[in-house]
Amino acid sequence: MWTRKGCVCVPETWTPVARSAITVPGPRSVVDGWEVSTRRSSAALRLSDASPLAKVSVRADPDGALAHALGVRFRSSHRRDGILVVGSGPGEWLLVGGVGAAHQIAEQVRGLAAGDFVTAIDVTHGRALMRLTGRDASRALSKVCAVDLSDAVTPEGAAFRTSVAKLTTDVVRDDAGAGTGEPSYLLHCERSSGQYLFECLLDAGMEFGVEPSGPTVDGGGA
Amino acid sequence: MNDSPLSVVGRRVRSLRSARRGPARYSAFDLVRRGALGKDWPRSFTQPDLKSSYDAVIIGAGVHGLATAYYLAANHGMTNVAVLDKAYIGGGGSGRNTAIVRSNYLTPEGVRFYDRSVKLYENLAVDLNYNVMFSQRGHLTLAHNDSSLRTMRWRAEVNKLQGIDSEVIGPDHISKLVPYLDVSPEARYPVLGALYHPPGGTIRHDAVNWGYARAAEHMGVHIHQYTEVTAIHVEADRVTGVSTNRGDISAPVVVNCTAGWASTVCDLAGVRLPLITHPLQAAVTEPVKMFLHAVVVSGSLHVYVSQTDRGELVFGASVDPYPSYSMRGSLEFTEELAGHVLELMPSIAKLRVLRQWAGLCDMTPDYSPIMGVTPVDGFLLDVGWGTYGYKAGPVAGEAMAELVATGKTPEIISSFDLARFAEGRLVGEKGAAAVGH
Amino acid sequence: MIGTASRRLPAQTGELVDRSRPLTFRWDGRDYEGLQGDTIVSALLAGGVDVFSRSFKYSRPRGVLSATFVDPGCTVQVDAEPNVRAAHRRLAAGMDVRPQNVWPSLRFDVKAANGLVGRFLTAGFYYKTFIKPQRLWPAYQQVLSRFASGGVTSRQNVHGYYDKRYVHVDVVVAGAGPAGLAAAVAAADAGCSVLLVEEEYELGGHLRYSGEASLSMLSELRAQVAARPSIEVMTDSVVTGRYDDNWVAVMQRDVGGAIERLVKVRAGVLVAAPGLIERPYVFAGNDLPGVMLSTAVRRLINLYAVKPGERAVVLTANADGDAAAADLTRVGVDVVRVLDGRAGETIRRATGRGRLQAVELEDGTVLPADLLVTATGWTAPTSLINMAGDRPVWNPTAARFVPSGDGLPPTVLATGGLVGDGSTEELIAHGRAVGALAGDRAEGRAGGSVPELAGEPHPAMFRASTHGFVDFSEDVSSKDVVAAAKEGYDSSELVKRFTTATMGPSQGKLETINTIAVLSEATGRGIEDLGTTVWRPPYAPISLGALAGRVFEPTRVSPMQSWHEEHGAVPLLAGQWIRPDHYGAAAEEARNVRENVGIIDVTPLGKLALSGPDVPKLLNLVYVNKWSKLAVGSVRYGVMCAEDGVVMDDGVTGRLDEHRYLMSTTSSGAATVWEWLENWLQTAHTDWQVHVTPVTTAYASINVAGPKSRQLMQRVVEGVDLSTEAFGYMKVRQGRIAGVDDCVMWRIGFTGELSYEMHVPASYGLHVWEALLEAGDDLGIQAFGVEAQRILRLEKGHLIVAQDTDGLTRAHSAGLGGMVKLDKDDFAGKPELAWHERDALATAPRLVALQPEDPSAVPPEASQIITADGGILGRITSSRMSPTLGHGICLAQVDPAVAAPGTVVTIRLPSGSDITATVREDLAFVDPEGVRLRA
Amino acid sequence: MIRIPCPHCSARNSAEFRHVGEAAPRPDPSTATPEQWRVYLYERSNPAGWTTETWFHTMGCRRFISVERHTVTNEIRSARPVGSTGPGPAEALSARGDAGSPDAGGQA
Ligand SMILES: Cc1cc2nc3c(=O)[nH]c(=O)nc-3n(C[C@H](O)[C@H](O)[C@H](O)COP(=O)(O)OP(=O)(O)OC[C@H]3O[C@@H](n4cnc5c(N)ncnc54)[C@H](O)[C@@H]3O)c2cc1C
Ligand SMILES: NC(=O)c1ccc[n+]([C@@H]2O[C@H](COP(=O)([O-])OP(=O)(O)OC[C@H]3O[C@@H](n4cnc5c(N)ncnc54)[C@H](O)[C@@H]3O)[C@@H](O)[C@H]2O)c1
Ligand SMILES: Cc1cc2nc3c(=O)[nH]c(=O)nc-3n(C[C@H](O)[C@H](O)[C@H](O)COP(=O)(O)O)c2cc1C
Ligand SMILES: [Zn+2]
Repeated sequence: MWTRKGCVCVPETWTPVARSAITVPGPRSVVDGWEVSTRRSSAALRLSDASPLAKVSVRADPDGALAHALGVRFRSSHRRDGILVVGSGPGEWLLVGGVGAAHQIAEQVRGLAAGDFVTAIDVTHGRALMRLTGRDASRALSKVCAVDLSDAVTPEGAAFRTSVAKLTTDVVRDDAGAGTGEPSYLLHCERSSGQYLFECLLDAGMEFGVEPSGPTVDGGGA
Repeated sequence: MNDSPLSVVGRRVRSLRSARRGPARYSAFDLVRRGALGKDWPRSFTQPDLKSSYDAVIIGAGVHGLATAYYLAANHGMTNVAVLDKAYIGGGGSGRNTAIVRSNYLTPEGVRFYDRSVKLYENLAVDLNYNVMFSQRGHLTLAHNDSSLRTMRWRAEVNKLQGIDSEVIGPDHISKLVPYLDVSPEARYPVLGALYHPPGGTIRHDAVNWGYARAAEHMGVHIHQYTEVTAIHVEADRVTGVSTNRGDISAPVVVNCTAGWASTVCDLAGVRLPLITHPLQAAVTEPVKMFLHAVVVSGSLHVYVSQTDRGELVFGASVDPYPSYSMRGSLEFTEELAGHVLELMPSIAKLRVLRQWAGLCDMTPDYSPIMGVTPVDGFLLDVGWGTYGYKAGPVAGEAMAELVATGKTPEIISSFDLARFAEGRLVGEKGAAAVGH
Repeated sequence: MIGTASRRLPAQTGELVDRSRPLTFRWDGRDYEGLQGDTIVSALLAGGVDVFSRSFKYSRPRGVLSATFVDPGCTVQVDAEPNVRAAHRRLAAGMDVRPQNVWPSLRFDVKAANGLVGRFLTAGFYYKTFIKPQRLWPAYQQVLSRFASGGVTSRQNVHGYYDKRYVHVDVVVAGAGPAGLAAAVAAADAGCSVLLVEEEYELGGHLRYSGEASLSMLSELRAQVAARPSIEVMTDSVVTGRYDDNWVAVMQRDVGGAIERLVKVRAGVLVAAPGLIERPYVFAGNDLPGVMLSTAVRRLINLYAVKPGERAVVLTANADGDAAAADLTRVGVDVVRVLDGRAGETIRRATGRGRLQAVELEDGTVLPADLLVTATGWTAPTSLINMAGDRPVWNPTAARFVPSGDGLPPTVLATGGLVGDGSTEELIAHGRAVGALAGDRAEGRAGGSVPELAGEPHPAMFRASTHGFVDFSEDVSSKDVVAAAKEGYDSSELVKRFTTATMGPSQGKLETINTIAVLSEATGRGIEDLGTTVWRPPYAPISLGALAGRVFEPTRVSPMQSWHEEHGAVPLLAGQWIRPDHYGAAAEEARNVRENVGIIDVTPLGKLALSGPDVPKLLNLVYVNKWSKLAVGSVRYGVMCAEDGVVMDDGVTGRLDEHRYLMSTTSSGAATVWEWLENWLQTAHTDWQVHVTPVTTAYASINVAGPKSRQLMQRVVEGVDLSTEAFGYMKVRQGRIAGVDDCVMWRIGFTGELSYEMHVPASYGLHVWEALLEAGDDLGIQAFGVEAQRILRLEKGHLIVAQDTDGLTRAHSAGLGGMVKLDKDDFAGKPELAWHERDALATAPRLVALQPEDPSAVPPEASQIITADGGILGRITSSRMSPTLGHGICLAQVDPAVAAPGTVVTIRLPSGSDITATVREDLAFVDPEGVRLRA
Repeated sequence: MIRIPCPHCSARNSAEFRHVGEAAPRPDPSTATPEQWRVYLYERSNPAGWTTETWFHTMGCRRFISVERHTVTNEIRSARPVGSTGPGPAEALSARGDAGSPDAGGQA
């Protein structure tokens, strides 16, 4: 593995493997540079790891050019060209796209800035992302989340940040992304607590027969 | 100190009138005698008429106000004193606290002060002829990580240098004292050690309040329940008296012993304080047979627990996360509390909480009280008792009585003056604020 | 096997028991049989058992009183669960039921002798005795505590699941009697979502046991509820509390596989419909087994088909008492006498040994009987509405405390028996109107009016001419209350605390009115003036397990956690983080860093990405030192103080490019510092262009340290010249490590060695970590944990905030005074630090390094530095045995009097013995000049 | 659990927020006397009634907001984005970690 070039050793080849913060049981393989579980569940309620998806955190003036260009305000989300744009805070967005697309997304954002003071940071590796899908998704989530998840208050596309199992979490109601016609939520949190949140959701979903699932590349990424 | 406004009162000290008709003696013998004869006990306290003038008015019939009145009468012979309370005796923090008494503080001045209080408590039943049920069952402050263990050791070392029985013990010893505690290393909050303070324990708070009230009344002090102070009169920076819902009183000395309400009472005299009032909640379970002897405190888990002679577990925790004068209590308090108690003692999950309540705590920036003079002559403070002031009742009463009677601030409370904040001399209990009050 | 159903009646309309499903259980060590649908108590009564416990103080035998959850005599131990309400708890096959408070047995109880000395055990007797000699008090106390009532807690952990759930609903209805049912239906019809909560196992309240007409109305109401999907029904569930902003707690028992579930409801409107609780009557012998309330009798007969006695006397002052007498007659009980309270008739006392044998009337007549039924009035459970702000007022006509109607927010309403009396039709009409109003309020409309429910006149019957119990669970008699009042404990609050009346498990639901009525009699003051004590949550006791629920305590781990676990790391819990403390011997790990190269996972280090043109301004504001001239590619150490000048955090910040910075904080300070920066930006300098993004876990942070670390880095880093000249001490570079792009590395070292701190995109953390270990194998690389790092930093004299400083330590006292730049315009804490430097420095403590004279001595942290007479001069803040130097090393906070280098100080060890140590010139023990670090 | 009507996020449970404190304007650090500065650091109106205070929406928008609350009833009558008041003395900040977490409040 090592070759000598003068007195300095440099590697011949490195094949970096990325790993999600979440461990999903089941056989593993490397897909797009990520070591993931290939387990797929077809249970009525499913919790899948979506961490490999590209995630970019964007900050800008909430009323500025970029905000206008993104066309998404805080508390809502919108999917365009395979990228889910989430209004995750006042003057703050989370962009979720296909695996490996973070740099490109960040560049695109900077391109839209038109002189605004804008920060776009790749947080793919800093955050965990998971999706809870199924008829009872709202009921399961209601065990660990105090926000009203009724359709009236949290309709399709709604986004908010709140406490889920005592952890600060971005939640997006994203039935479209699941594409199965069932209620579906994306949950996004600090990477270091990703496994914790995953386990809490499995626990909450137990009475509804929840099963864990490896990453799915669905809905154009998110 | 001769020109102190307080010495006006000091000079009025009368000879001790201990020979005055004392209260009925309490004893087992008397209990049997009266039981056999079917004879009633005399009144412990009455509702006297409000006089228009007293030598000193004490606002607040909690342990601090009552003890101040008692020691004024008992130690200084000053009995023309009124204690006013807008509610019943002990209706404030003194009637709703978890009654933990200990002296294992961090600073030498703190340790000395609280130690004096423990000593007074040890003799209080005899002094007051009222069994206050001081139960020195031992007090454990658990450490769940190395930094709190370090602070425990710090306290232990300072305590020992002040002659206080206090040491750091390990899980095995802890387990012997409290067998129900989960001391396994796998616990989410493993118990690494504890500060063990054998003389610490609990007391029957109501008995202390009533004992002081009864003894003070029998020496001539007037205790006026349901009497609310609505104004404080100040002329030329000197206090002259108060107004109440039952009439006006003139007095050269007014002592504020109103704990959680201290800011509102100081507002009446135009004195500003560094206090924030937070509710502090407590709860009891249904009784079960004795299984927990010592008092167990966990700073990191924000919980403490003891079992009373009646069998209930009494719990406390940290103050509510935002200031309020509400005493309604909250659900999140009991939820959090239960979670933390079960971290410590997982097997008691089936015990049921019977009642929760709240009291008000006057928190200071340095977790130490504010005692002594104010910019208004004759208007004195005994406040800032936060979550820990019950145990200080006797020593504070003794010291405040001395201040009122002599006009001199006793050494033992000199570091707790109001001026320390403007002068930037905070007391170092904040250093241990970390881990223990 | 006992339970030949000797007292089981033939089938009753509306009975809950299923005669086809017998269940076997144990009581007091013997087998019994009951039926599915029985409560423990109804099964035992049917089997001929009528004593279930003994009382707390006098150890008197106790049986059924109210046959409800609050029945004071029916508390038992079931398996490992203490204090089970046997008159409520459904019987299950195999239960092991035991009486509580009985020693040595239910039948023979030594404490019962207390009954004989009862006259001496007046309320508060313990305050009056055991005073002298004080040294005997602990022994007395031991005896007293033997009296503690209640069951036994187990040391076995509870197996099972306690659950929680959040619910958002327009209307919560507490109580499903006719009024509550009607309210729920009306609210649903107004378009609301409704949660209907009922403490009993079935809907219906008193309609369940009040005869055929009631039953048919009930089935109609049940059908209406069932037909409305917007009503969620919870039975065997209690609304335990109403808190600010209509946060309503519901405890649901035995649901969805969970033992209990705490449901936290954000309710638009709360409708309290808890009905009424029947009040016991106070007379001598009122606690004898066989003395029951009229509602208890009706429940036993109509719900459980149990015959409560053979020969009955009934004292009735209302229709329910009359109906109970009729029920008794109907099932064949010999009702020997019905006394009418409305006509002034009453009884004097009940007598019997161990259970009721006879009833003595006012005229002296003695009627042999094994059942005495009283129906002398009601208590309105005002608990929930008191929690919402209402103070109950005395209604002399109805002879009970009722809601005042004042002080309630518009979002809390009451209906049914709580408010007043009426026929079932009237109750339903009232409930319906309140439900409709609740619907309006939930939708933000004013809403219509509600009909009156008048309080039906009721004779004020509180007490016979004899003394009896006012509080059964606390063993408090009317005599105690009178005595307390005479002693001056004469307000409702003082009498409660002095006698403990109302402080037992039923919390005044049975006791309050009688206590206050007796107090009124004793003081001559009206009941209306005395008022009630404060009702507080929970309405019904709620288990710690349910309150705790699933324990959610977030934990945090680094991407390399799996490696640490596989390599035997001993975990260290630091806040939420789980970190490796050490893998093998920490001293060995430390030595390897000094000699070869070590690798440590420092991911928990707080990291904030700062971007924007105004970052230098922000840095200048929050750090005490200067930041204007930080060049791209450089890092600097900084110290933050709070506005009082006390050291708050420290760390390094590096400038990555023109407008991009990476700030590191201590791991425990990360969240606080982030908030602190946002605070300045959002409240004081809103015009500054700075974005702060937390990236603590975006990077796996790895530090390699030791003389061979450059050699190691050269093997894995691409695109960065690692020579000292190109990448010197306190510089930052970005590049590729082990094939991973976008890594940040800076040359700093907490350990005092040549070292590199790498921040690697977190998903590649494990990859880079393993690559480094592999690449450094021949260099002697070894992972080291937090403990080795602590040793190394101490050898180097680096302080740890909050260990070597405390809550009052200003920058100067931490040896950081030189960094404080008072010539800056402004920075957090500047004025305090300026005054400190001017006025207090001479007396402020100092951080110094100490070397014990005995090289083998390591004074434990927190050991005190003392004067000859035991005064305190300071304390050891950090100490270790130095593996590099082979002697003990310490940092200490000391009084300036002993801070001069060369001073010899005395240290008191925890063991009590003293050692001496010398104050050193430098804080650093190893390489004070910093040669190694700059290599 | 009281609800705080966050002007950014809508009403949320107070557990998502951190109470920062009574709004206390920061004196000019270059001219402030020790007395003035310590009034800013320590003195509080602590009223039993309406008060204007700052909260930080820790688990939501992470914005500082200005809330008018009644300290006896806990009723909230307004919540708006914070004005330019300065950061306040950061009550809980100067002592932290285990050697400084707000543990202190808890113990008797
Ligand atoms: C739940 C809880 C648990 C606690 N646990 C402990 C513990 O274990 N150990 C410990 O040492 N400390 C504890 N404390 C703290 C302790 O209770 C208090 O510090 C102490 O009781 C204060 O006593 P006090 O006499 O100063 O004030 P209080 O007892 O509060 O008395 C103040 C009185 O002032 C009256 N008042 C207020 N305003 C007016 C007015 N305008 N006119 C007339 N009267 C007025 C009030 O009615 C009240 O009765 C606890 C506190 C609480 C709330
Ligand atoms: N209460 C009786 O036993 C009874 C008997 C006969 C007639 N009545 C008459 O009926 C009227 C009462 O009718 P109603 O419809 O108001 O009540 P109800 O007594 O018929 O029903 C109230 C129901 O509320 C439940 N409940 C109480 N507090 C609860 C809580 N916190 N959580 C959940 N459930 C709770 C009780 O278990 C009960 O089933 C009275 O005015 C009285 O004149 C009552
Ligand atoms: C040490 C202690 C033990 C208590 N034990 C009980 C108890 O066993 N039963 C009970 O109902 N209340 C108990 N209380 C609480 C009081 O009933 C009451 O709630 C408290 O004094 C506050 O008063 P309030 O609820 O009237 O505001 C206890 C209180 C304290 C301080
Ligand atoms: Zn918000």
